[in-house]
Amino acid sequence: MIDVFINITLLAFLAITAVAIVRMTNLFAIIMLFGIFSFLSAGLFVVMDAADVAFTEAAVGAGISTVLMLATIALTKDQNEKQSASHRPWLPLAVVIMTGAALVYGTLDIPVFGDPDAPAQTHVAPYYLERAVPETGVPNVVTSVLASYRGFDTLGEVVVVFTAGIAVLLLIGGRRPKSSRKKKEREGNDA
Amino acid sequence: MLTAVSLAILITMGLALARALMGPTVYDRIAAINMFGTKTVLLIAVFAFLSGRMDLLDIALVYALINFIGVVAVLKLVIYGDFHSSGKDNTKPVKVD
Amino acid sequence: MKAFSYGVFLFVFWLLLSGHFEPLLLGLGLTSVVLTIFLAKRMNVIDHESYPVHLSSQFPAFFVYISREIVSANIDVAKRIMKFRCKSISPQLIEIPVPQKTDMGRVIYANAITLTPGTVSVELTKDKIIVHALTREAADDLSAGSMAKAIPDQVVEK
Amino acid sequence: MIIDILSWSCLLGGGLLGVVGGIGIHRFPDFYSRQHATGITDTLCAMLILLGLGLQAGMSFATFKLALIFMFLFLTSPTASHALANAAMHGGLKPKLDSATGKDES
Repeated sequence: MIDVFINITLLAFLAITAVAIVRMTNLFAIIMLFGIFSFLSAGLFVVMDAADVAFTEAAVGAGISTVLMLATIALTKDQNEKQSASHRPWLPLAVVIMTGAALVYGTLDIPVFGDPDAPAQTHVAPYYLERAVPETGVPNVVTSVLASYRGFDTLGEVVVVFTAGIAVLLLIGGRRPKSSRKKKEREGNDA
Repeated sequence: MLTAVSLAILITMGLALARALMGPTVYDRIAAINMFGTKTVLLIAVFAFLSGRMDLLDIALVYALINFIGVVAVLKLVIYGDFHSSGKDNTKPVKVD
Repeated sequence: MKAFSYGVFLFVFWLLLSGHFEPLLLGLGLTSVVLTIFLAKRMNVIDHESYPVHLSSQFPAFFVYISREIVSANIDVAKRIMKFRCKSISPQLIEIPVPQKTDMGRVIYANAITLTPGTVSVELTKDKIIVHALTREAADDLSAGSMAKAIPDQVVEK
Repeated sequence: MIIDILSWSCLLGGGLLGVVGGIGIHRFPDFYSRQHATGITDTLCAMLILLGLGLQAGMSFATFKLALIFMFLFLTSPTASHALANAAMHGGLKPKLDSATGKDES
């Protein structure tokens, strides 16, 4: 019972934060609120039993992306510049409402949350749940699927991310010594 | 009992969220977000006990760390304007009035 | 030597966090610990500041002291928040001396001041801390300097 | 039984302090005094809740993880608060001080 209540409250907070983000003009405050947004959505993932997604959301959403967005603001240096909208909001509003309606229509076909007869529950999931530990020896089933059963797929993803990282470094590189000093400093703070 | 505690934490989260939305200064917002993060950590810890899934505590742990790193990164940007400077070169000393 | 004890510490830490004892996972954990030590050694960050073993004997007493302070200060501030109608706070900005000799001691002192609600250290320099106190009583308590004596502070020979 | 009562009172006390701190950040007049209200929720509230949960769990890995969260909060929350107050001071935000004193107590 209480987890339903927590769900509803967190979703309400999420909606409030989203509206506030849309209405705000100060980029800095918006990034702060993005942090709250990530915390809330990860809390929702936890309540909905998706511990791994919550882990990723915590590390990427609340941690890395906040720092990256702040770094972008620091590099572009016009934090407080206000820009009036150069177009009328009606066309984007119509597009957004149509997309939202289509998505809501799509959810009608999705099985109920936690339904035991859902395809996700009956197709390959039982195989992984039964065999994962004896076959791979990895205690976390999701990790075993990602790193063992779908190892080549994950390898491909990692190669893509690595290539993107190299490309970014080549484009904006040349700041290595300074950034390593910053890292050392942060660890000094932590200790 | 755990239910009551999670309710109390939710109320506190709501109050902190209100402060983060109202401002008025950017520091108020950061303080409220730091508080919000701490409450999320506690909520996840309480929820782990509520549902009996102790592995959720790992997430609470990661959160406690990320919250701190995020706040320090934000403050570094607020004080120095970028992430590279390290010294007190562009700040003036504080005086007691 | 220090790196080795740090490694043992990290490995016990890893073991307690994971709770798995299969050989494969133990090996992976050991590898990550060794890698961490190697990187930390290369970055030259294993020193008396990041790994303060020399303070460990003083830490329990300090912990008991600071816990008691935190509890009493919390109750005080909570009472002041709940006092409706009358004005219950008298914010102060004061400057107090720092008797500690090491950087570590100074940082612990400033953190202890911040940890007890009612006082927040705003600026820390070599010989003084600027403190924002919620009430005049908290400011006076701090100026009396009883907390400064409880801080672990030990000079290490290099 | 005694442990149950103890942990329940810890949990309830922690939850109560959290709400009080939440009220505090709306009742206090300026940023610096609000910091003290945030301090309540970051220190004793969090510690009591974690302690109460730890008493529920007994000796286990869960208790170790709770202790670890406790340690992280214990180390990081004052650092974050100090950095925040320091940033606000350098940013030129003046605290509202009690005007009745007027004297310097250093």
